[in-house]
Amino acid sequence: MAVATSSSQTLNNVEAVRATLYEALKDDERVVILGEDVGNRGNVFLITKDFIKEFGADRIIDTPIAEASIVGIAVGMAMEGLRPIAEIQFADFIYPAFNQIVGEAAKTRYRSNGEYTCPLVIRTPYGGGVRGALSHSVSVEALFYHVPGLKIVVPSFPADVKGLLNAAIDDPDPVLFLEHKKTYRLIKGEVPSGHYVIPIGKADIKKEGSQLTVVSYGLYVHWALEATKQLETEGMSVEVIDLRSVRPMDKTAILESVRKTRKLLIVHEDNKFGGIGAEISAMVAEEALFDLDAPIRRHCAPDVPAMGYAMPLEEAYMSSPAKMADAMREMVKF
Amino acid sequence: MAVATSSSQTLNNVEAVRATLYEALKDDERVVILGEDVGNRGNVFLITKDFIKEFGADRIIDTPIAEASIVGIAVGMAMEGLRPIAEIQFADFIYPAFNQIVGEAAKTRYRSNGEYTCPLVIRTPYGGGVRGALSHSVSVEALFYHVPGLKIVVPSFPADVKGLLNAAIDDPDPVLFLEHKKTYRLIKGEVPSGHYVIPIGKADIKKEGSQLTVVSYGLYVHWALEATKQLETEGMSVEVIDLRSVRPMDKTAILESVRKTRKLLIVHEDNKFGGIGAEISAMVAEEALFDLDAPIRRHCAPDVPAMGYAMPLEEAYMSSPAKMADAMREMVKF
Amino acid sequence: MANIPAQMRKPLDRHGLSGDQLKTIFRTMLLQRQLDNRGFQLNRQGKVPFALGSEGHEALQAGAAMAFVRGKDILAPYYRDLGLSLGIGLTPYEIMLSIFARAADHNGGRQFPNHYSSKRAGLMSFSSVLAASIPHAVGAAYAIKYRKESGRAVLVTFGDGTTSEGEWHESMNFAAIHKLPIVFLCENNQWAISTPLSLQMGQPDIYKRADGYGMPGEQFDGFDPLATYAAVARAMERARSGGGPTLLEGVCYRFLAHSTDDNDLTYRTREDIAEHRKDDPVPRFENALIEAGVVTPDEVASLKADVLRETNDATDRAEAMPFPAPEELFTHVYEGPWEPWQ
Amino acid sequence: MANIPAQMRKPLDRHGLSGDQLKTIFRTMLLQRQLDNRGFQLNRQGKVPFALGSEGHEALQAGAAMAFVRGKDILAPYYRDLGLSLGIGLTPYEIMLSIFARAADHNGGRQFPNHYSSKRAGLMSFSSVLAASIPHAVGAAYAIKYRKESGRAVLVTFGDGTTSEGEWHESMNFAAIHKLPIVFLCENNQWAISTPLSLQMGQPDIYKRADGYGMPGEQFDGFDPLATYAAVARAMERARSGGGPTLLEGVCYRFLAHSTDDNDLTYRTREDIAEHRKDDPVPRFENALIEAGVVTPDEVASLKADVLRETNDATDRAEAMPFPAPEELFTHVYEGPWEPWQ
Ligand SMILES: Cc1ncc(C[n+]2csc(CCOP(=O)(O)OP(=O)(O)O)c2C)c(N)n1
Ligand SMILES: Cc1ncc(C[n+]2csc(CCOP(=O)(O)OP(=O)(O)O)c2C)c(N)n1
Ligand SMILES: [Mg+2]
Ligand SMILES: [Mg+2]
Repeated sequence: MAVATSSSQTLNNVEAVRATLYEALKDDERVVILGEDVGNRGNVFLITKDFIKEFGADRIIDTPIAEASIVGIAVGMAMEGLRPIAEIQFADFIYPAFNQIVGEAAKTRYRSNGEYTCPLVIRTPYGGGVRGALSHSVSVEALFYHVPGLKIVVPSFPADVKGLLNAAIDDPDPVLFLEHKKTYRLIKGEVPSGHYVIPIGKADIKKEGSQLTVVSYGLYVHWALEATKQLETEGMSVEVIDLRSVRPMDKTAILESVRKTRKLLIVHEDNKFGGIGAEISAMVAEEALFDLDAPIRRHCAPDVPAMGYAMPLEEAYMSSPAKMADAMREMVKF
Repeated sequence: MAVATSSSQTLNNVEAVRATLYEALKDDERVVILGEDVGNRGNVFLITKDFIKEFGADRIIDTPIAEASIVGIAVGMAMEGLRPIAEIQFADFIYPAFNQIVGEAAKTRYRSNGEYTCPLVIRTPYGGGVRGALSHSVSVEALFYHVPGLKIVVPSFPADVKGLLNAAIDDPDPVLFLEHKKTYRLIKGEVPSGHYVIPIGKADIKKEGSQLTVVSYGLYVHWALEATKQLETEGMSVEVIDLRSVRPMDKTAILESVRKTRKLLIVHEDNKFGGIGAEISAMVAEEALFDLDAPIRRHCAPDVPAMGYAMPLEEAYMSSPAKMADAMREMVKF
Repeated sequence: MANIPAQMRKPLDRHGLSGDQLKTIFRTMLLQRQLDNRGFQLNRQGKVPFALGSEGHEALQAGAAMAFVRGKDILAPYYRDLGLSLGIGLTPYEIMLSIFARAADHNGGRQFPNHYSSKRAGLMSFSSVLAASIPHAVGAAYAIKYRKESGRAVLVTFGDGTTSEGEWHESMNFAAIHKLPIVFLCENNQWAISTPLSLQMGQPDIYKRADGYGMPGEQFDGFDPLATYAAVARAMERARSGGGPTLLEGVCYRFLAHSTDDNDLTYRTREDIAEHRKDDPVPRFENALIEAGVVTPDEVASLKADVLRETNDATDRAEAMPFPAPEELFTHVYEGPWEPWQ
Repeated sequence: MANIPAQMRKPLDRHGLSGDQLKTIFRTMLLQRQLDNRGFQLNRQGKVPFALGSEGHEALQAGAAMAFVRGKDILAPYYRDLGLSLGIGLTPYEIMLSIFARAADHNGGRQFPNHYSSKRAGLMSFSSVLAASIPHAVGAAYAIKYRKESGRAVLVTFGDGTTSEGEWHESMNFAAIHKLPIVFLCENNQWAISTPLSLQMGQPDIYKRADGYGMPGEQFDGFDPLATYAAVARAMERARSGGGPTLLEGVCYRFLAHSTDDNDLTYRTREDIAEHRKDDPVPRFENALIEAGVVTPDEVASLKADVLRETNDATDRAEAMPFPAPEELFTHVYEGPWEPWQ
């Protein structure tokens, strides 16, 4: 993982995305950004604020409200040599673009036997804990991670955001880049200056430990780390792996850690059934079953359509460092 | 499972779907069928042939080519008291309707706190082995089974098709009903006459066995059964569970069988990563880990976007009774 | 300002509406604005995390609501339709329950404010996903036609920006093919958050798309509640009597930021807004009614006091209600009990 | 039939095309029909599992292809565009490789027949999913404009039924807003498998939708290759020179079943088909060229012999080629090697 250097600055995740996009626009004429309210407004989180002034309306494109074509047009741009970065204003509104992402972008290279490719980045803010109710809170990674031809990045630290967004923009294949809304301003960290790339598909051990492996991504990595602090005071040692990307998934890192700690807890914000945790668990059950001293547990959201707007409903849906600590404690003691 | 009775007839899966739809149209004025070419043509597989003559064009609706609204309009019909059965001509074309299925149909009851409901059936033919190439061969169940609020049925025997389609039509919530194209005419079986219902969410043990549990659904259930015949001649006893529905999933049946055989092999046509098998494996790794005498194996398609049109590509993608027998043998001998 | 003597009155084209109906429209407009402001107040006071205003849509919505037949017609609205929802029978108390996300809210506090639903009022449930409810409205219209329930129609509303969505196109097309009893009402406030109409369409008139589908299209002044009423009433009557769908475009303006999360001065000027304020439909209609002698200034004053009292009362009653219990998270996933995997 | 003496010739509006160009158009039409029939023959012989014809589209496609500038323009076609693909430079051999799904096919035998793609010819890869390639064409047009490559334009084609898809609407709208160098060419053969135009739209003229987007729209006789050429050339030239997009509608007819999997007599009558056959664009253009003295019957005869020879040769060469190896299943998932989980 990129670490603080003399030439680094402290940024939150919004600033890290913004700085990386800015550099990409500076460095490569082929890069264009398209999406709803990315131009005049500079994105609803102000990520692209004033870009339109510096780079012009032909590179920072305010699109009509039409997600299928935001992605579809970006696919065409990519097939014809541009490096489009399409934005879906909120992940909750990516569903109309499902056909273009799953049916088209992910299959362009394959169906043309490599004659045409689709170097496309689709950025979108996702996740809850922000009073977003049914349609401004969803996690969408599990609806896409089954799809060969796609890559899916889910960073949680500013330095990872920059390195992985650079990798996504450089990538010759379509990348879905998911940014957790709650981490946008909450999470700050040192971000190295200059251009660097973190390879997509490599997990990162955010904390070493010996008694339990916790695999997570997104906001919950931060909460899991907080939980482990509590457990340390109780003398328990927990390893926390930040997947950073869920397709490809870093099987090696997961298996190595599990073989060391012999216990696996998967933690994610999305609901459990058919979620990312299912594949993680299945991988381990297939390749490291006899290395396990405890059943594989998944600490995830309940199987309901969404978190509600009212605070009690959001709280009941979301986990917390305390709830995570309980789940970890149970596993360590198992 | 429904068994042959004096009052039963031999039907293939196409005939079973057709007969069940016909009964539903006869029995309930609220039932309407809408989709592309379901009227004049009577569906591309002739499932609804001549229905339009008997029930009229206002009940058998030839829609424009617009999947999002085929489902969306059906959602509105359902909210206002009809019992629509929407057809997506091929599962490969369901992606444009993703927003209406996942974002709307599945959440209508939840978001309105039960004030509005969506009793809707979406039927669609899926699956490969029919020279369908990239866009007439896909499996889509794994793209939907993560979604609370939906039910997903994947029958493989004519008698199950009828009982489960009846259940889907009676269901007060949205049901995605997936029909494997290759089983349409290939698979024949006894179908009891008269109205009967098979509850959605109950698996069926198609063959009892003691040394290995094979969990599958769709076409591959038939191939798995064929494979077990071979193994029997070699003195191996394999249990075959037909899930029949993947949401809700019959956890109890899976766990009971696995606790008995102590070995689990999951077999499905769809690609492995993030597929239905992931959740099955994770469930077992969570609740029956110490009952296992072997790692949980998944025998599924490789992680590529699709099977190609050329025969060698289709064959390389699909499994076969022989390939399945090999996988089973390995597990039994483990 | 004193009452206007008969001989000095400015005539008003009432489009056949009685004085009471005119007053009802005006009252709905006052109530909409009052409740609107209340939402923003409560947000500033930190009592609610989010509010979404509809200032500038009052005339359009109150006028359209007057063309809606309660107990018969169906409304498929969008989140900007506070006044329309009031106009067809939702109470200020129900509005405040939604703003406060209380358990007694129709949606049990699950959805964002302004996402009403009410079987009683014929108001279809909808999500925040733009255009997604438009095919639902078409499906409802199909059900009405299928059951031969003549004298009923569906009114579906959406913003200008929403006409860019594919589902809008598909819905228009299907309704036209089957001549369904539905009216597509576009509330063109000229903005989609920060995106002006000129970046949403290649030509400025939304109603002109009607031709391409084979249905009539009409544009009207959305700042004039009576012009709105006339257009919507005509179209709804056509729909109810088997004449098929209509696309209506009411031109209005969004006076406030998109929502409390938006700062519209990042993309439009104070001057632009001030220019349109001169035309504010609420005072404009107030004066028209006074000048026509439909109401006296005193009546207006008491109406306003009334509306304020009602708003305060609704606010207090709703605020006093409990939030949904955490266990509510698990209900209404499917019919009957549901044991979520956890 | 003997050659026509000059004084007896029927004049032909050549729209500025040379005799050679007219012959090229005619030859493309003959070749399209020949290859089309070959696909069906091979299917009947059990040599290929599937074939899809384009009879009735020859005039439209050969005429449109003549307006396409090779090496500059981009074509985003659909599966019915055999003739258009030939017309912009694909060879019969390439067509046959696709029909036989051989390894040497551009798509390596992965896609259905008629799903061509060729960087060399400027033919964009597309899937079987209707309308999905239309936004791609718009994106390509955007790239052209963005890079200020004047003198280039995109030609995107689709059937009448495909105009019902939301992605069609969104693409039209975006192209109009940005005045992109693109021509939307609808091949209206009046059927979408079994669904007649009357069940696809509320009014019969697709080109009339152009107004609603703010772009010009034009309808022409798709059985007349020269009327087609004129309309497409005009629109492409407008696009290349910064004049923005155009919606064109060529009215033709689908003479054959939708594909070898379809039986069109389940939904339309022999009479209906026979009625349109009278107008068959291939003999019609043949006679017109002869009567205009552009070709002699002898030239026509040798052209046909030629085309048959070419088709036979392409068939034999393609059939002799190998299928893709099973290992090919794992290539081109991502750039570089890929170890699929198995
Ligand atoms: C499918 C979808 N895309 C994007 C959004 C985010 N969004 C919410 S409101 C809005 C603007 C809508 O503009 P318009 O349709 O004109 O309605 P108005 O708010 O102006 O009344 C956008 C882009 C959404 N809710 N749904
Ligand atoms: C999204 C999608 N829906 C449905 C289909 C199935 N399908 C294939 S061709 C066809 C009819 C297309 O009609 P039209 O657009 O008029 O083109 P034509 O075949 O008449 O040339 C349909 C419904 C598809 N390929 N893609
Ligand atoms: Mg607007
Ligand atoms: Mg057609």
